[in-house]
This record gives sequence, C-alpha cells and structure tokens, in this order.
Amino acid sequence: MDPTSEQLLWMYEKMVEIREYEETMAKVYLEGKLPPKIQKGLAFDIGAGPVPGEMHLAAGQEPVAVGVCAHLRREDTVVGAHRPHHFAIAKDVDLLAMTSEMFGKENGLGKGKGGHMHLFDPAVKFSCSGIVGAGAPQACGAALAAKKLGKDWVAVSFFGEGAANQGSFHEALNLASLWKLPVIFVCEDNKYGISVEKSASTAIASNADRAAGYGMPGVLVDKNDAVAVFAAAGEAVARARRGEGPTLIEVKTDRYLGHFQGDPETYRPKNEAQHLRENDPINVLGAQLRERGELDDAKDAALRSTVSVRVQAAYEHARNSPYPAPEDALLHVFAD
Amino acid sequence: MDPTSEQLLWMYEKMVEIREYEETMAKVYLEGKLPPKIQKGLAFDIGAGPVPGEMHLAAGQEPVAVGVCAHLRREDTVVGAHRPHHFAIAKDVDLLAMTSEMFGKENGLGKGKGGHMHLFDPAVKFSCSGIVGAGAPQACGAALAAKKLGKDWVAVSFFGEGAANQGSFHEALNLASLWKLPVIFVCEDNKYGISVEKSASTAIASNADRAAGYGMPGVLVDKNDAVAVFAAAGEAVARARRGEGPTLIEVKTDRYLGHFQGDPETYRPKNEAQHLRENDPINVLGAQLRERGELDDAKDAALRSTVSVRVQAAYEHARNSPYPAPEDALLHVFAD
Amino acid sequence: MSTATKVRTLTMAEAVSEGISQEMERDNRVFVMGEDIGKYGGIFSATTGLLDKFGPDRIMDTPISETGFMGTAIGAAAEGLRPISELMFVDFFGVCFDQIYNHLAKNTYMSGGNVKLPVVITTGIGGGYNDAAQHSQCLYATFAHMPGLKVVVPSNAYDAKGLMIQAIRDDNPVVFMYHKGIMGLSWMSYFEGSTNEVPAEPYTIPFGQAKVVREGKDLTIVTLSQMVQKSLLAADTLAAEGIDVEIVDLRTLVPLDKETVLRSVGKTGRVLIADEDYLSFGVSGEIAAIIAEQLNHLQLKAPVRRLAVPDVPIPFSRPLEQFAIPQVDSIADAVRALMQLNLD
Amino acid sequence: MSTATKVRTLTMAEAVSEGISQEMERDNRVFVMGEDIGKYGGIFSATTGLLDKFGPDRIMDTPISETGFMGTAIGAAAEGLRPISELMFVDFFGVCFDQIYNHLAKNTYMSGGNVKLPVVITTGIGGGYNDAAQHSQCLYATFAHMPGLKVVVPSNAYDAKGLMIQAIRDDNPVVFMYHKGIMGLSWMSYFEGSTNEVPAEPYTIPFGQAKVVREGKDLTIVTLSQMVQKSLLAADTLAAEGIDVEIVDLRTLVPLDKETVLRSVGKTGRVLIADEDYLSFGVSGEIAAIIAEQLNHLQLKAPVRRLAVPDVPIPFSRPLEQFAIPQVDSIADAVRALMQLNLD
Ligand SMILES: Cc1ncc(C[n+]2csc(CCOP(=O)(O)OP(=O)(O)O)c2C)c(N)n1
Ligand SMILES: Cc1ncc(C[n+]2csc(CCOP(=O)(O)OP(=O)(O)O)c2C)c(N)n1
Ligand SMILES: [Mg+2]
Ligand SMILES: [Mg+2]
Repeated sequence: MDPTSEQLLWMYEKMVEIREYEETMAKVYLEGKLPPKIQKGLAFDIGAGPVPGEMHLAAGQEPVAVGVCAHLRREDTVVGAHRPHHFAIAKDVDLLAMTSEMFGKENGLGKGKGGHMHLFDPAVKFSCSGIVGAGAPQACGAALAAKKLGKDWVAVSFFGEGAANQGSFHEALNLASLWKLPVIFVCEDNKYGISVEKSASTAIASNADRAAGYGMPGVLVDKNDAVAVFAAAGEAVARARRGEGPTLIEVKTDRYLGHFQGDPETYRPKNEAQHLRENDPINVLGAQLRERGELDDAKDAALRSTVSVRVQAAYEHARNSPYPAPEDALLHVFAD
Repeated sequence: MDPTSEQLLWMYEKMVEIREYEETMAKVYLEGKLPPKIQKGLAFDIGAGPVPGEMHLAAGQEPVAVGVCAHLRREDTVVGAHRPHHFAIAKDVDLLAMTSEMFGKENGLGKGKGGHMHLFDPAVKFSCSGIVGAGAPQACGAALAAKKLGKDWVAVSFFGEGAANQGSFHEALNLASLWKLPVIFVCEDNKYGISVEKSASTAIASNADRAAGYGMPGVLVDKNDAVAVFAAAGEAVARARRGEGPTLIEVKTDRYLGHFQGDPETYRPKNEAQHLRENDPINVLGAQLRERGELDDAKDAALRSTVSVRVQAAYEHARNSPYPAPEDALLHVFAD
Repeated sequence: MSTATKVRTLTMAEAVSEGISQEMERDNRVFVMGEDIGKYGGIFSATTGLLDKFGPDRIMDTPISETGFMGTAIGAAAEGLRPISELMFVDFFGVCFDQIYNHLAKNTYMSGGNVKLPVVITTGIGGGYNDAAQHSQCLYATFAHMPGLKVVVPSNAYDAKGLMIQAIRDDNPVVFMYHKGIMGLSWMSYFEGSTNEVPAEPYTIPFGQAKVVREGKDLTIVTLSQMVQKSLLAADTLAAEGIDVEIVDLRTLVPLDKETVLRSVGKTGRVLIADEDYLSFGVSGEIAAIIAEQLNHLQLKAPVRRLAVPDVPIPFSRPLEQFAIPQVDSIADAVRALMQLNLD
Repeated sequence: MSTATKVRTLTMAEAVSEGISQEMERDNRVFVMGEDIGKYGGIFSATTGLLDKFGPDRIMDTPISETGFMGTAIGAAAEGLRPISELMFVDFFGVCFDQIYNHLAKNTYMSGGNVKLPVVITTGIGGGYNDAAQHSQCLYATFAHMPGLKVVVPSNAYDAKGLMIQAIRDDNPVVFMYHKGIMGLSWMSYFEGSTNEVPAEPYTIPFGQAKVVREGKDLTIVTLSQMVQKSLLAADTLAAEGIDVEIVDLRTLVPLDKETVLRSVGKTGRVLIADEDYLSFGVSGEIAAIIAEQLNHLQLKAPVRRLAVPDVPIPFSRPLEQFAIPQVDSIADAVRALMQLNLD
C-alpha cells in the first residue's frame, strides 16, 4: 500500500509537529527544576517548574505514530502508553487542551487531574496509561464495541518492546484473535525499557514472531521509517476493517532522549543517541518528498513555521491558563 | 528416548494408583453430601462430609503425570495446579499426609490448613495452587535456585490448557527462556477449562506452537499415552539438566469426570466421558507390558492389590486421624 | 387472601440473574462477560438462563484471562456499552486488579469527568464451605479503599435485585459482591433468610442507604452480606435471653451510610461490628473510626467491639474455618461480653 | 571532640542500599531482582552500587514481568534462597498481587508452617512530586490487610537500615515500603529530617516497635513514613504557639505496636492520625479502631481525628495534589482544630 502525496505530506507535517512538540517540552520541562537549588545536594527537582512530574518524550519515534495514524479516522480508537505525545498528536488530540493538561491547568483535557501519562480525549477516542502493558486489553474493548455496534472502526494499541513481556500482552492478543477483533497491536521497539536492553528482557529478537502463537499475522518493520510503517499498518487496518481480525506489528525505532527527562543514561553507550539522529526519519521522508517534487525549501519553511506557530501557541495557551482551585481535587471521582 | 521395563512398570503402577486414588475420592467425597437433605432444595452440600470444599479429580489424565515424573528425582521440583493429585502421587508425595490434608486433619501435609488445592510437601519439592496459572513463575524460581546452587535439578510446571491464556504463562516462559532456566512447562490439554472448550478459549489449536514466541522448543504429544509423554519429557528434562533451557510440552489428555465433583456437565456431550474411557491409557500401557511379557493377569492382580492396600490405607489413616484444635487456626501465619 | 398469591420468593442467585435479565431487555448496550457464565450459567448461578435468552453475543464466555477481559470491559464501556464482567471468585482479583483500581476506578477522575465507565463487576465472596485460603475471602475492604469504585454487598434476594439494577444503570464502576453462602445454591447450605420476597417488576435501591433490618434497644450490630443473616439468628437467641439487638445492614460500602450507623449507635450506646473480612485495616476498622470521630456527639456505654477473621488466611479444615470465620454463636458470645462492659 | 568524627549521615536511599549490601556480603543466599535495579541502580537508588559489587548473577535486572519475577522469588525462596524483589512503584502491585497475597503471604500458613518464604519486596510509595494517580499511592493498608505479610514503612535513614537488615534476616515475607520523598534523591526535593546518622556497621531494629519521635503532652499524632517528617515540622510550628505535640512513628504496620499508640494517647488524651494513604478502610481507620476498642481504659479529651487523602485518586496538578495529600500546614491546622474540641 503506497501512500499518496497528501498522505506523505500529512505524515511529514505531523512528524515535524511531534518533534517540535517534544523538543519544546524538553526545554520547558527543565524550567524551575535546575538551580537555584532549593535543597543541598539537589541536582534537579522533578516536582518543580511549570510541568512537574515524570516526562517521557518520543523524539525519534515519530514514524510509528504517523505511519499508523495515517490510516485512522476520528472514530477509530488509539490507546497509548506512558510515552503518549506522538500518538496523541498523530491522532489529532486537541493540542491546546493536551498541553494545558501537562501544565496541570483547569482547561486541560482532564482539568489538570491526569497529567502527561493520562491524556483522555474522547472526541478523537484517544487514551493512554502510565501502567506498562495496560492498554492492550482496553483496545480490545474498543474493538469489541465497534463489532457490537456494527461499525468498521478499528482500535490500535501502541506499546513498547518492554511491555510485550507483560502478561496483559498475551491475554489481549489471544482474546483479540479468538474473537476476531478489529485491533492492531503496535510494538515500538526502541531497544530499551528504561535502562534494560531488549536482549536482556526478551527471549526472542522480534515480537512479530509472537503473533503466530495467537494465530494472527505478525509483521516486522525493521527500519524507523514512516513509509514502511505506513505500508504495514495499511494492511493491518484494512484487514481489521474487513472483519478479519487483529495484526501484530513491531517497528524498530529510536529513542533519542532519555527514558524520562532527567535520565542520566549511564546504561547507554555515549553518543548512541547522536548516532541515531544521523538517520533521522523526518529528513528521510523530507528527502523523499523533495524527490517526488512535493517539497522544496520554501514549502518546508512554510510548513515548519505553521507547525511551530501551532505548537508554540499550545505552550503559550497552557502557560497562561489558570490552575484549578485546590478543592477541585474532590470533584470527578464519580461521573454524575 | 525409550523407557526401560522398570520405567514402564513404574508408570503403570503409578497410573493404577492415581486412578484408584481418584475413584476412591470420588466416592468418599459424596459421603455426607447427599440426602438426607439438610435444607430445602439442596441437592448436595459442598461443605458437608469428611472431605468438604471443592474437589478436582484427574482420572484419565494419569499419562501426563507419570510420563513426566518418570524422569524426575527427589530434588527436582514439581508445581501443580488446582487438579493436583496425579502429579503429587507421581512425585511421591507422602500419601498418608496428603490424604489427611484433604480430610482436614492435624497430621495432614499442611496440618489441615491447606486442603486439596494446597498441598505442600517440601521433602519431595511438591507444591500446587488453586489459582489458575500461578505455578509457572514459581517453577522458574525453583529452576533459578538450582542454577544458582550449581545443581542439575529441574523444575516442572504443570497446568491446564485453560491456564495457558493467563498472563503468567507468558511472563514465565519468557523469563525461563531468557535466563535459560532448567524448567519444563507441561500443558495438559483436557479440552475444557471448567465448561469452556479450548476452541472457545484459545486462538490456536496447540499451545506447543506458542513456544516459538519464547525461543524454546515446543512439543505436542497428541495422544493420551504415557510412553509418548515419557519420550517428550525425557528430551526436555535432559535438555534442562544440560543447562540448555526450558521446553514447552502440550499433551492431549482426557478428563473423565466433571471439572469438580458435583459438576452437572451439561456443557458436555452426553457420553463423551464414557467414549473417552474406551481408550483408557492404563489399559493401553497394560497391553504393551503384556506384549513385552512384563505383565500377566497374576502380576497385574498382585500389583493392583498392593496399590489398593496402599491407597485404601491412606484413606483409612486420614479418616481416623484427629482434627486440629479450632484455635490452631491462629498458628503458622508466620514461620517462627 | 388475594394478596397472598402475589408473594414470590427468589433465591439471591435468581434475583441477581433476574435483575440482569430485565436490564438486558431494557437496554441492549448491556452485556455479560466472564468465565463459565454462558452454558454453565455462572459457577454461582448469577447468570443462569441468560445464554438461552440473549445468545452468545451478549453472554460471552471468556478465556481464563481476567486482565484481558476486565480491560476489554473498560474499553467497551468507554465506547458507550455497559458491560457486566464477572470475576468468578473475588480471591482472583490479584491477577487483574491493575485494570480495576488503576484504570476502571481512576479514568473518570483522571479525565476530569470526561470518561464514563459504566461497568459492573460481579464477584463471589466468602467462605463457610471449606474452600480454603484462595477461594473464601471477602476482600471488600480492599475494593472500598480504592477511590472510584462503588461497592455493593447485599445480604438478601430483595436487596440484591434492586441493587443490581441500580448498579447496571449507574454510570460508574460498581463492584457487586455476592456471598456464596446466601445465593441459595442447590449445592451449598445457605442462610435461608437471604431467600425472600422479590417483586417481579424491575426496581432499584439507591446506593448509600444502610438498612436497619432488626430494631433493638440494647446494642447495635453493624454488619453486611452473609453476616447479616448470621447476626439475625444470633439476635433471636439473644432476644430469648433478654438482650434486644439492633442490626444495621450496610448494603453498600461505597457510598457508606454513616448516618444510619451513627443514629443506631447513638440510640443503643453499644456497638459490635461483625465482619467476614480480615480484621485489621478493613471494614471493621472504618466503622469503628467513624464512631470514634463522633465521640463528641455520641454517648457510648461501652467500648467499640469488632468481630472478624483474626488476621489469618482462611484455613481449610472445618473446625479451623469455623473458628476463623465468625459464626452465629461467636456473634452471640461477643454481644453477651459487650453487654457486660461499661465505660467508667 | 573526638566523637564528632564518628558522625556519618546517610540519605535513606544510601542506608537502604548499604543494608542490602552488608547482608549480601554476609549471606550469599541473598540476591536482588527487579526492573532497572542493575546498571540503573534502582529508579529510587535503593540498589545503587550493588551491581558493581556483586555482579549480574546476584543483581538481576528483569523483564517488565512483575508476576513472572515475583513468582520466581517465591519459587527461589522455597528452595532456601533469600530474594529481594523490587516492585518499582507500589502502584504497580495490581499486575502481580496474586503472587504476593495468595501465595507469598499464604504458603507458609497453608503448609502448616512447612514452607518458609524469606522474600523482601522493596517498593517506592507516595506522592508530592506530581506523578499523578498511577505513580503516587501509598497502599500500605492494602498490604497490611492481607495476613501473612510483614509491612515496614520507615521514616528515616537510621530506621531504614536497621529495618532492612531485620527484613532480610526474617524468614517471612516482608514488604519494605520507602517513600520517594524521603529517600534523599538528587532529583527530588525531600524532607531533610529523613537523612540522619547511620552507623557503618550492620544493626537491626525489631519489627513491631513504634517510636515516639517527639515527646509532648497535649496531643498525639500517630503517623508513618514521610508523614512523620511533615508532622515533626508541624510540631515545631505548633510548639511556638504553645501546643506540645507527641509524635508516634509506627515504623511497621505488621506487626503493629498498639501499646505505644495507646500509651501515648492515654497520656495526651487527644489523637490525630496523619496518613498519606486513602482515608477510608485504611490505616487511619485501624488506628482509630484500636483506640475505640480501649475506651474503657483510655480517658479521651476529644474525639479521634484523621487526616488522609480524602478518597480521591492522587491528582496531577500541583494545587490539586497539595490539597489531596496532607501537608505540614494541614497537619498543623488539624491539630489546632482538635485542640478546640472537648468531650462533654
Ligand atoms: C506495570 C508497570 N511496570 C513497570 C513500570 C515502570 N516503567 C515505566 S516505563 C517502563 C519501561 C517501558 O519500556 P517499553 O515498554 O519498551 O516502552 P518505552 O519506555 O521504551 O517507550 C517501565 C519499566 C510501569 N509503569 N508499569
Ligand atoms: C486466576 C483464576 N481464574 C479462574 C479460576 C477458576 N478456575 C478454576 S479451575 C478453572 C479451569 C482451569 O482450566 P484448565 O487450566 O484447563 O485446567 P483443568 O481444570 O482443565 O485441569 C478455572 C477457570 C481460578 N482458580 N483462578
Ligand atoms: Mg522500549
Ligand atoms: Mg483443561
């Protein structure tokens, strides 16, 4: 399945947007956390600054998000994990409300209650979770609902190669195949689960090989390339929409930053990330677009500037929005 | 790997013992539970009689237990599940103390605290659990200990085909293969998880095919035959002892009785069990032994009578042993 | 009399499945998932007859994958369906609790109220029939401790049907815990007080309303689930001895009806909390605490007393189990002892 | 002075890893398993330096398979090894709790004492740094509610080392819960009272001995973990106002030192329970209950008061989280309010 020019351009723009979003966050996140030290011995204060708490960024992993989401509609479901921004952006989650949420603001997606690992945008059917492996069964639920409602909607569960060793992965894949659910399981193999290399966590080289154990197709996308992901996901989504059941896709991708911001990354060869950036997937797709005559310097600059305005506006919006009142903590435990 | 005559005879005798044990239990279990009804509308009272509580019997599944345990030594570990008697007997668990335990007696394996699903005999490294799927990770632990202690001991985890859809199965298999643990995973496919047929619970026909997803050998024994199980298990145990890691074996076996005693079995074709019994594995092995000249009517009768004495003695022992004092309920929450 | 013909008694199991059935008729978004809930009709008969009536698309047997199907319930509920998901025994919650307390219970809050998860988890609780440590627990305190779950613990068929219909109509996760020993199963002796009159038509019972199931003036027993039935029997014995016991059936733990508890304790001045869960860090502690917090508004005549499983796993052997789980006699004994105690 | 040179302060993280290290030297059956406990040294530095010292055979990074490696710990312990198994955040217990409460906690009992499982589970608890609803919980009540687990909740480095060595030497499962905000991490602000003098040599602190960490006559705060440090700061403020607070640090929840609690409450007559877990059905309820059970032996001057997370998931946003989790100021306010209340 070859992408149209429009699809290629969409993927390119989304990748640019994701990258700018993540790089901006990397900077904003540090605000207020570095010296002046508030406490002796403190190098960094995770709870300080405009965006406190953990922060898992996806710079480098954009191809997975855009290559899959290029096939999705608003009614399709995406369930992400603890590293959710790229998926959220590719699924068209409201950027203003999402950013406000990460700043803990009243007008955030979750009114400030969720934070960066817990983004819920029912309008585009996006959710995520900070619990590794938890999303896969939930995606099965969305897919079951589609089936029961007689719709051709699909559900996508994104998770890391580390998550593929959780029991929930196994249970969800079996269930999905048994019930022929329209769900696509997408494993992002970024080589690490925090500090643990895949070879130290996973008994086989590719999770795609696990698909056979559930009677579903398993596809390995062995390069961090949006077009390659697009092709694999296109087949899987079409299959799911046809009612033929689930697919498992593993994509080899690259984590440019630490597991979370502030990660000392001592477990990782020095310069590894720098080396990975040499083959940046945004550049790769950009070059392809230029070759096809769909992109030139002027168009690229215009695109990047539009994206930048959009991203920076989201940060400004979030920064300038008010916090919820403290006692709002008591609201929304139950839906009324 | 062909069994010696001694091994064949051992398997035969153990199968006879297991069968007699289970058939006796089926009868004893009903004592006190049937009319006189203690309550209107009551057909049966699970909490009454000398052996109250649930009772899962393994008649028909003897080949799995004996074919594997024929290769085990005292120092090897066996972790069974909620249907544990056949494994316990094949692993030489103390028959008197085991039976006392099921009667809730003071001299039971667990002083009456465990009951039929919770038999622990550290002397022969046997344990089991009423939680479906829980045993597999625990067998990994025993195997890890063997490795750390520099022993060639192996650990066997037995579970049903229903349990193979639990997350714990996946986690244990990955861990075992990753760490090259000397463990053998043995799945008893008796076609049902309570009332749910395998085809309604499992996305593929044979769990042996799941082994590839963990980089370990997967072996399907497609008949309920002790010698066939013996052959597959022999390879697996030898491999584990050599330090080459785990194996997954699935055995097609037959559950003659209900899931538990008292099961109305309305989910099951009438006469299915009767039909299964026509190809009884004890008879099959008996015939083979006769062919080899290792068994004749007289020897068989003698063997069966020895076994019967042993089994019935265990029941008598259990029946005649005293109950613990009620306040002993407070003991043993912690080891001292 | 003509009204006599209207009396219809059901077992609690029948009441539960009737409640589910009527809601399934009314609302086609409702469906049931779980192990052996189809052909088998539920190990504790909570779904008996439903497969024949609604077919396998709405009465779905699952693999033994509790995390898988609890997560599936969450995902389906987020799409507007209303799953009922059975955890066969509450004792198994540990294989799937993450889905329940980190997701089902919290997604509404974390989304600022934008996500609604109308899931009912049904589950069997309790001991008394020698099913030992992994099949006899109550564990309702553990569910009630986690914000975001409503917790229902009926003691009889009438309440069970009304609370079940209420649960299915609630837009929030509800954990509906039925004690096996009051379901009125044909294969387990049960406390017959739990089988009572149940109207044929659908009705609801609001959550958070405890019920005074027996009025009395000398002492209050605060209790729930099967222990209500045991307490009623103990109260009959005690009445013959001249001790007049009032019994409060909590019916739901979340929301908890503190007022009814405090009103009763205020009236009698003496309170025994009778519970089948583990003693420490549980329901009995919470009830004692809400009383201790009101000591400036209550006139107690005696210290608070608790009767619960004495922090041991449930043992298998009959004499051990009967010792560990409070029985009718031990409730009566505890009441007698408490009547002897006085403050000052 | 010559003794001054002997003073050595450690952060709680350093004390924990030193305790583990010294036991690993003493006993080669001890080993550690968990996620990122090797090269990374543990996300909360509980195992920093251990990989270099003991190598990958004894400091084992695991896959993200909590059920897998908790079960592995059980199996290895049954064979005589002494695993320390880290659950990175206690919030993740729901993916593996079955292994913990149905097996680790019960096998000793179910075997009539024939099986011993000397496993230490280490786990990070608590909020205060905006990690939201799935990474900020305490949940110790849930572990303490299950019979068969000892539960340790240190408030400072000195106690942490002694309790850790005690835990490793115990033949029973011990859940060792360290609050992230008192570990003295270089990347999280913390309460400095938790970094204190720690002897270099190994020592033990027996379980079940609460500690009066501040003596006072007007009111008792019963508390644990990080909340001890917050209470100490509140007490300083209150002292300036003439309110003399006594603080009881529970140190272990199982076994629970009821005597020290009752002695202190008996002395002051007023008690505030300060807890970072959810309010209902938890630790604060249990402590209130053991007081309510002793009303015939205690002379209370005021009703019991509890301060805890008000039954909401931990919200992300700073003002919301600070509202939900009791802070130094809210402890002080609660004490002031309680000083105004009188019985009769
Ligand atoms: C059940 C559970 N276990 C552990 C963690 C801690 N944790 C958060 S992210 C992570 C690594 C996940 O690795 P992977 O799935 O490969 O995703 P990646 O971070 O590489 O995107 C771990 C161990 C968690 N959040 N949930
Ligand atoms: C975690 C868990 N879920 C459900 C059950 C209830 N249960 C007990 S046995 C059983 C069926 C097990 O099937 P299988 O693994 O095939 O073993 P079999 O009974 O056929 O020997 C079920 C569902 C349980 N004990 N534990
Ligand atoms: Mg990864
Ligand atoms: Mg089976």
